[in-house]
Amino acid sequence: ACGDGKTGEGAGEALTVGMPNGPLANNSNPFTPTSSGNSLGYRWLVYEPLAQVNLIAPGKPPTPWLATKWTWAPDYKKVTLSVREGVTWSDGKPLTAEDVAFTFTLLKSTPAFNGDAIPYEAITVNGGDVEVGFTASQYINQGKILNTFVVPKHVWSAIADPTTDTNQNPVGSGPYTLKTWTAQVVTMAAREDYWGGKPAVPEVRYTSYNDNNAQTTALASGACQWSFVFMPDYQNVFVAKDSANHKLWFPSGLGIHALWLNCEGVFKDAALRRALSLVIDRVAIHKQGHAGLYPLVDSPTGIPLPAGEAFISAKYQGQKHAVDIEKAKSILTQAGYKLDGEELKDPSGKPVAFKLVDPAGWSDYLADLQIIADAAKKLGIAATVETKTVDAWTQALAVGDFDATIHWTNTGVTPWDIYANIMDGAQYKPLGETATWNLGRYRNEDATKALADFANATGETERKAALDLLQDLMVEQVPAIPLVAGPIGGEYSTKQWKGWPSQDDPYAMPQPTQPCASQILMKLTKA
Amino acid sequence: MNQPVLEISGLSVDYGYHDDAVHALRDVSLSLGRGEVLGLAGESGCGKSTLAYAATRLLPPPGLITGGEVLFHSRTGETLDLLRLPDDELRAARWDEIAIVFQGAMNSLNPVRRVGRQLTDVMAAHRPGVPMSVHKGRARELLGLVGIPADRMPAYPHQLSGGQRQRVMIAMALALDPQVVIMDEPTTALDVVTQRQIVERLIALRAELGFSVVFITHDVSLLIEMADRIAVMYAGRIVEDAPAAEIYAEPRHPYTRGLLGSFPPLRGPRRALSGIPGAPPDLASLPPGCAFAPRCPHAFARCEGERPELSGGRRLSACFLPADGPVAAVQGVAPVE
Amino acid sequence: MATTTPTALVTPRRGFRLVLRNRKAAAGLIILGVFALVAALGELIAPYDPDALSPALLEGPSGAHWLGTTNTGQDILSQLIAGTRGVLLVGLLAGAIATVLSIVVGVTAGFVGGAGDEALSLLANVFLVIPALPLIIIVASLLPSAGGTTVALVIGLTGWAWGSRILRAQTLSLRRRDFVQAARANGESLWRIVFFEILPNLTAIIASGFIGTVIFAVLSQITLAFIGVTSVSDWNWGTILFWAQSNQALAQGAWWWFVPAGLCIALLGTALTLVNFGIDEFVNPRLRTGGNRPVKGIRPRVGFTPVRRKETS
Amino acid sequence: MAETPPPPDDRVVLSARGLTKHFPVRKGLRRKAVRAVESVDLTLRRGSVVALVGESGSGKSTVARLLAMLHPATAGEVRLRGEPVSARFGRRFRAYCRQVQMIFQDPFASLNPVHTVRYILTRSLRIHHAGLSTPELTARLAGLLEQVHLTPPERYLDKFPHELSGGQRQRVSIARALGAGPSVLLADEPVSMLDVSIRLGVLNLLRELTTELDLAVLYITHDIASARYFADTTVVMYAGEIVESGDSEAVTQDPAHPYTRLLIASAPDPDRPGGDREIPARGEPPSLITPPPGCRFHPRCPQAMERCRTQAPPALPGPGGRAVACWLYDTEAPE
Amino acid sequence: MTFLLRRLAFYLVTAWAAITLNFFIPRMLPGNPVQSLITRYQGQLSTDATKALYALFGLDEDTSLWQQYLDYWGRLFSGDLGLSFTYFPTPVAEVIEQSLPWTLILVGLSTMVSFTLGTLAGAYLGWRRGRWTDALLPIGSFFSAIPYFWLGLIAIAVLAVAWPLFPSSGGWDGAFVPSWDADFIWSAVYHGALPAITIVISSIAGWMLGMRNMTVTVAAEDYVTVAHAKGLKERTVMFAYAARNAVLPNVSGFALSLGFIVGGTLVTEIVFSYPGIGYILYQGVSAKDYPLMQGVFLIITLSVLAANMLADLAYALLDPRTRQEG
Ligand SMILES: Nc1ncnc2c1ncn2[C@@H]1O[C@H](COP(=O)(O)OP(=O)(O)OP(=O)(O)O)[C@@H](O)[C@H]1O
Ligand SMILES: Nc1ncnc2c1ncn2[C@@H]1O[C@H](COP(=O)(O)OP(=O)(O)OP(=O)(O)O)[C@@H](O)[C@H]1O
Ligand SMILES: [Mg+2]
Ligand SMILES: [Mg+2]
Repeated sequence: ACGDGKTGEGAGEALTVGMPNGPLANNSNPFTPTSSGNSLGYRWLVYEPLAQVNLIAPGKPPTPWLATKWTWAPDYKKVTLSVREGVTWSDGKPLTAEDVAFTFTLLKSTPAFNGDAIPYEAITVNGGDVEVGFTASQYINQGKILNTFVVPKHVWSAIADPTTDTNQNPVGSGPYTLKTWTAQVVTMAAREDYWGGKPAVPEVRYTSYNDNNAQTTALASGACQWSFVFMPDYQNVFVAKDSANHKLWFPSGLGIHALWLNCEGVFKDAALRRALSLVIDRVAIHKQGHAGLYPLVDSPTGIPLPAGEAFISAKYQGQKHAVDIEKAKSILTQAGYKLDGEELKDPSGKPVAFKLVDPAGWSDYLADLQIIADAAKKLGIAATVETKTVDAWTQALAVGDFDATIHWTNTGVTPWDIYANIMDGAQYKPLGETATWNLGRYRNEDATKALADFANATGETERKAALDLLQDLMVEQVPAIPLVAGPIGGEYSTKQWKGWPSQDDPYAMPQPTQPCASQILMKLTKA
Repeated sequence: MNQPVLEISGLSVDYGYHDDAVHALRDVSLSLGRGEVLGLAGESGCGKSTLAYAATRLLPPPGLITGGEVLFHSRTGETLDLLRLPDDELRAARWDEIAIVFQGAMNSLNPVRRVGRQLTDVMAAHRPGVPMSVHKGRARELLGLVGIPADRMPAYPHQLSGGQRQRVMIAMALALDPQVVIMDEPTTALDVVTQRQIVERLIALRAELGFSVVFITHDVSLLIEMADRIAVMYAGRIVEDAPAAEIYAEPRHPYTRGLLGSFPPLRGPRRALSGIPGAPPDLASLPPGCAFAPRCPHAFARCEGERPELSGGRRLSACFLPADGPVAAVQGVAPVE
Repeated sequence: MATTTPTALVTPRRGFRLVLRNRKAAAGLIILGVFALVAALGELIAPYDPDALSPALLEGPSGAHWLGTTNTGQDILSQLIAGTRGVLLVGLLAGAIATVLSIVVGVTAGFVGGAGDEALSLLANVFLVIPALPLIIIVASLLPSAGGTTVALVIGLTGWAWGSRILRAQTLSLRRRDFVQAARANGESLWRIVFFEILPNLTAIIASGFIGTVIFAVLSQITLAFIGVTSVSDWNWGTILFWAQSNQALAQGAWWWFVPAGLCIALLGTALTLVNFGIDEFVNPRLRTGGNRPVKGIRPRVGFTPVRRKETS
Repeated sequence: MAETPPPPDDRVVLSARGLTKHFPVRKGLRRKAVRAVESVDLTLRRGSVVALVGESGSGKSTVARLLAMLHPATAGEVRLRGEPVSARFGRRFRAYCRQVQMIFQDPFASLNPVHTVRYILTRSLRIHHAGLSTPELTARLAGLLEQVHLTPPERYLDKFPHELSGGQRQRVSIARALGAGPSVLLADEPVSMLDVSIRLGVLNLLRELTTELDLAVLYITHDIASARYFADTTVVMYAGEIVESGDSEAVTQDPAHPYTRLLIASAPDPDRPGGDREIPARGEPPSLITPPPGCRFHPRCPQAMERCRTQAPPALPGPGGRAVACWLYDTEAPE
Repeated sequence: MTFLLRRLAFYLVTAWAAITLNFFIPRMLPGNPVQSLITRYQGQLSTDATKALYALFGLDEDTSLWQQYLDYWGRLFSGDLGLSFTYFPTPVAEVIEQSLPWTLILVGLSTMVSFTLGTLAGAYLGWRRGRWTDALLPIGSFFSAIPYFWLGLIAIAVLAVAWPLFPSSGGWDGAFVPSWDADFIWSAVYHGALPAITIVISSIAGWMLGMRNMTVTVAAEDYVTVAHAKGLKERTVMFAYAARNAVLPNVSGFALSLGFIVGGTLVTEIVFSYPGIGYILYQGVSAKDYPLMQGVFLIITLSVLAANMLADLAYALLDPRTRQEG
């Protein structure tokens, strides 16, 4: 484990960051999602984004970082970035607009690196500014573009094939440099000449544990001081071990976990979907299924709060989902369903039954499914929980061969990602064909149009109108049942270092693998 | 031959520790004279091997000695009670005083140790302090004695033929110059040529070194040829004990007779073979009287109720028939044709 | 009269009684019987529905819940009882499949000899060489849903190689035995020789191999459930451990969630091992600890026969 | 045992010519062969017993197995009533089995311990007499057991081999062989494992069957004295070759070949004249992988001549109408 | 010699068959590395990345399976195991090189310790049959029937968390960089202690029971009785005669288990967060990382085969009967 009270060089000072990601390979290529730099998150201590986008407060403007200023064209097809001056790479060379332009060019020319599929067009340098053009409106992607990290041209232009380079001596502009890399611990040393000043934490160690248990044990014992890991009963397992210092904060961005319903199968009827939604206890799912770590989503619109505060339409402001079995029953009765003894029969007289499926081994989802099945029984619906292998499940979802399943949505800086993933007609594929999103096969012209409008609109009012419509559809049609939000959280200890983001000071996301890691480390001070 | 080296008296052995035990030996008494070759005959399963093992407490589980005494009189005049010796003294006495050649030489040698090692380790165990080179020299000498070239010392048992292995065992038995050598069917499974080679070598060595031999086999013709005295066993008891020539010429016990009448002679006139009717008894449940009675052509009422004791002075036999009564009458080594 | 009955060549009928007489085997069989009973009765004797949630969240053993509850309030004793059937069925099914395969491959290889033998031995060796657990994981993920039957199938299909090797060696030696030659000389057909002359003599080895495979299957099944490869919708002891582990029962101090299932597995394994002792001792009479009752004052020892003088003999 | 006149040739049932068996073995780098049986000629006639004697490993069992078609022969042929046989599998092999049955050396090993006597005998009857009705079968079973003096049959039918004594097992083996209704019986050391008393019973039984059923019997043994008693003809083998063959009484009482002499002299015999204890030859049996050139017995032969070292002797006519493979009986070449 | 050549040929064919299977089995798996990666991140990695990942892994071109198979052998002969997907673009060889030594040392040592102790204990128990020590048999079988992970987790809960005598995870103290200095080695030994102890506890009984039964069997052999009859010391009889022969069947089992070390340690490594190859393989499997799976399987296959050959050799050394003369 990290530091069992034994002292290596500067060990008492070091901050240990852990992730339950299993063994690693010596790979610090920031572009590949498979590198240890990405998996543990230490790439963010070396490579810095143009701006720090805070996904848990998308309404707030991003914090300028390597770009001091950015201006979007009204149609969001071009952005002009002013590159910060006085920034040097860790090898001493200055960071210039050339580097920024090189980075964008690299992304444009290397599809393997363009993970966000941004349609770059012309990239030009204009003194200290860089202009980046796009073929389509990037309103919904603006956060991703500003979050682009910058790599040094003089290093990367010399690399023959950046996609297969393991970049074992990363050169970046960030506050730390890679000191040693071992399979178990990656040690980062603070830079003296960092543009933001020397960070207070002299050394950061990244450790990878093989599973959540080991990670939790390390956090509880204090061997590890910052992590993002799922733990049951965090109060008991972690916080109580040192309640003065052991803290955790699990806010969310605009991404959720929802129960996807097959709208061309058992759940063709919106009434059934609505009724089911009404009997599912979101609090139980939040507390028992996700141990209170995945933030509760109780807005009927499915937009997590407070991240999505600004987007909620006036109609649903302050509304909360509540379990209402009676209402659910009356909806069903109105739609022609009948309770025959214990058994719910649909209007044609067939008993209503469905299978809830998720991959074996995904204990939180499976616990949720248990709760949902239990709730469905209250309506007289025979719901059973089934598990499949991950691959079989993925395949079944893609072709629509399921009744109901819990799955996630993408996270964006607007609720667009959530809604598009659930009900975008542009993504619709008939049953049997492979779909990427709209797994529930929800078809609604209005929704499709509203989603397109939101992405391409040039004015706030247009966007608002589109989003309001989407929320209405979500509440009335229930194409999927939002359950919890995707957390961007972290557990940390204030024993040695303070200044962590928290509910009271939500300046950044507390998850160590987010770009804001450097931002947080620059805020930490000795406790 | 007047002074015995080994005296067994009243030896009883069970297999099993409970009431259902097999009583393999019952009250067996036997003495072995110095320099004598005592043949022990009897059909398969009558307890010959059991006697040999029990005398040195080597019976494997579930063997249990339930009574009797085994006294060993050494040349120096001491007497050891083998069944009462503490373990380490018994260990010391084994092989030094009494050596055993077991039934089946194939299994008597450790298959993964060189023959030479197995010869020398027994010497090293009993004669500590003597340098190994001396032991090795002695081992070579011993192998020569039984007609195996000394260069076979480094061989493994499987590299030797059955006869050679048997001879290695005999050499090993003589390693410490013991006073008694017990040989349990050393030659079954060998062909007659090899068998004769071994037996003759043994007799010659006996004359040379002066040890006593207990020779166990059910091949009566072999015994008659080589033994001084023969004890015949039946169902865990000795039924006849007499000098070899006399037993052959004039068997007293009907069982001995049956035995002698069962093998065809190689030479001389052909004769009718009588054989022994019936099947061997079950040792776990013997009849109360003479164990041979059910198969005996001369059995009468007394035989069924009472067990005859071994008696008769120099020529012992356990039978109620008069010494030269009906047996002599049926003695029919009558030529055919 | 027969002082040397060749090993493994005792009639099955007498054999079964011998196995039963063995105290260890009897103890094993009793434990197995209890498990089998629990498996058969299952839901009937379970105090609760093992899936049912209740407000008693993560509570320790109490009168209402003898073995406590899970973090969703399910009754652990009920899960344990409901899980017994799955464990036994998978173990037996996998054991049966592996045993049949090992017989088919091992006996055929041993009996046909030559090129066929080489090919089948090769097959067995390949299966031995490929590590079992990862192979099971791969094969399990080949199938859409790894439920009990699937797992049994997979374990059975991958776990036969050892047994077949042992059976092959035995068959090779049996094939040369005189009674097989005698049956041939008597005019028996090949298949009759295999099924009626050779196989019955392998019964003890097959039985012992079967039990070995059942133990292996139970442990594999539980390990697979524990690492979350297989379906956790059917209850078995591995699933209980999976849920306990993913909810970090030990870290939460909920030992009642983790310990009983492990002990049940160990107990079942012990019972099976004990039965195997019985079979071993039956196959190899030398392993028998003479008789079934211990005897005071007699210490059976190789090399130093005990002497117990009775006054009358 | 009355002398029978020499049987006419139409009594020949089974004959072997030039029977040879080499077992391939690996030794060191090269493949070698154990030359277990080398060019053996043998004739079995109805109603007569041929004894095959010789030392351990001389190839006696191999000859029997070759005759029973249990091993493929390296060379030579086996003729059943003049017809060459080759089948080793299938229907034709079964037909051959009906004629030629073998009794294995070891009564403990040749009965499957898991089968009852009833099963063993029933199989033998069923294989060779298809379509027997149940009452017929029962009658036949009883008949077989009575034939081998296992009476009353009911007492033995449901016993397992381990519940029988060695002699009884041996008789079950014989009954099994007889169940096929053969005309040739190959008895491989049927008594070597048995006690003298049981031994006698088995041999008497065999003799009885030979005369009653007019069987041809090959009796393999180590016990030369029993060969004298039970066989009409005795054949002596040494190191895979036949060294002497002829009338039993003649071979045992007046051995011609030096090896036969050694054999007879070595056999234990209580009646042996006291002085006659000198054994004419010493030494170890030869290796069958690299057998000695010339006469295989020459390294141990007290009368070995120069010629014996290089030339293998053919079967030469010896005294009393015997065939002896020894140069001593070569009348042509002066020595 | 021909014997050796035949064995060699046999092993080569086995290796070919196993490696071929190793190639095809992973490819029969449904799903692909990209999908697995996306799924693994559960929303933290945007689905937009799918196309980029296909491009990154070079999976956007279509090559026939047969062509891939040929390429695989071609690369294998030039010692190239390809690039891992899970750790893209780290070469598989590097991933293996980094994890293999840990597994070898931890599991290798504990297997040896367990074998040695178990064998000695088994010999003793077999020798002392019929005494109170026989009571150890059911206890032993109980331990051998405990699921390993369960024992490991309880050990961690008790000996590393409740009563922190041992570290709960990792192969060494994170403060050190692996090197051959005393501190680091001590740290590695200290971290390896608990996993090693649990491995020994759960595997020792198997060796013990096997050896005990063999010893009992051998102790009744005639040559052991002869050794007693020769009046040799009890220790000599026990070791040089009984145990020496009884250990033979255990030897091939031991060699085989040495081969399984590489593959059989998955659970240990999961439970103790130990940096070994078993867990790497597990990750490879769940990530559909064909190159990595193949690489690890190759190592396992080769090591099991090597162990088997060693067993053949050891057997020939230990048992003169199998040695060929001339
Ligand atoms: N372990 C045992 N358990 C029960 N009975 C046994 C045991 N060992 C031997 N016996 C019985 O004890 C009797 C004597 O056996 P022993 O070996 O002494 O006979 P033997 O005269 O040497 O026979 P053989 O000539 O066949 O060697 C036999 O009837 C045998 O069945
Ligand atoms: N399957 C085999 N493979 C190799 N060699 C064999 C085989 N069977 C027999 N032999 C060898 O052939 C020779 C003759 O064996 P065979 O069994 O015929 O001898 P035998 O005369 O019957 O001996 P015994 O009297 O001991 O039964 C022996 O040297 C034996 O080792
Ligand atoms: Mg005996
Ligand atoms: Mg033979």
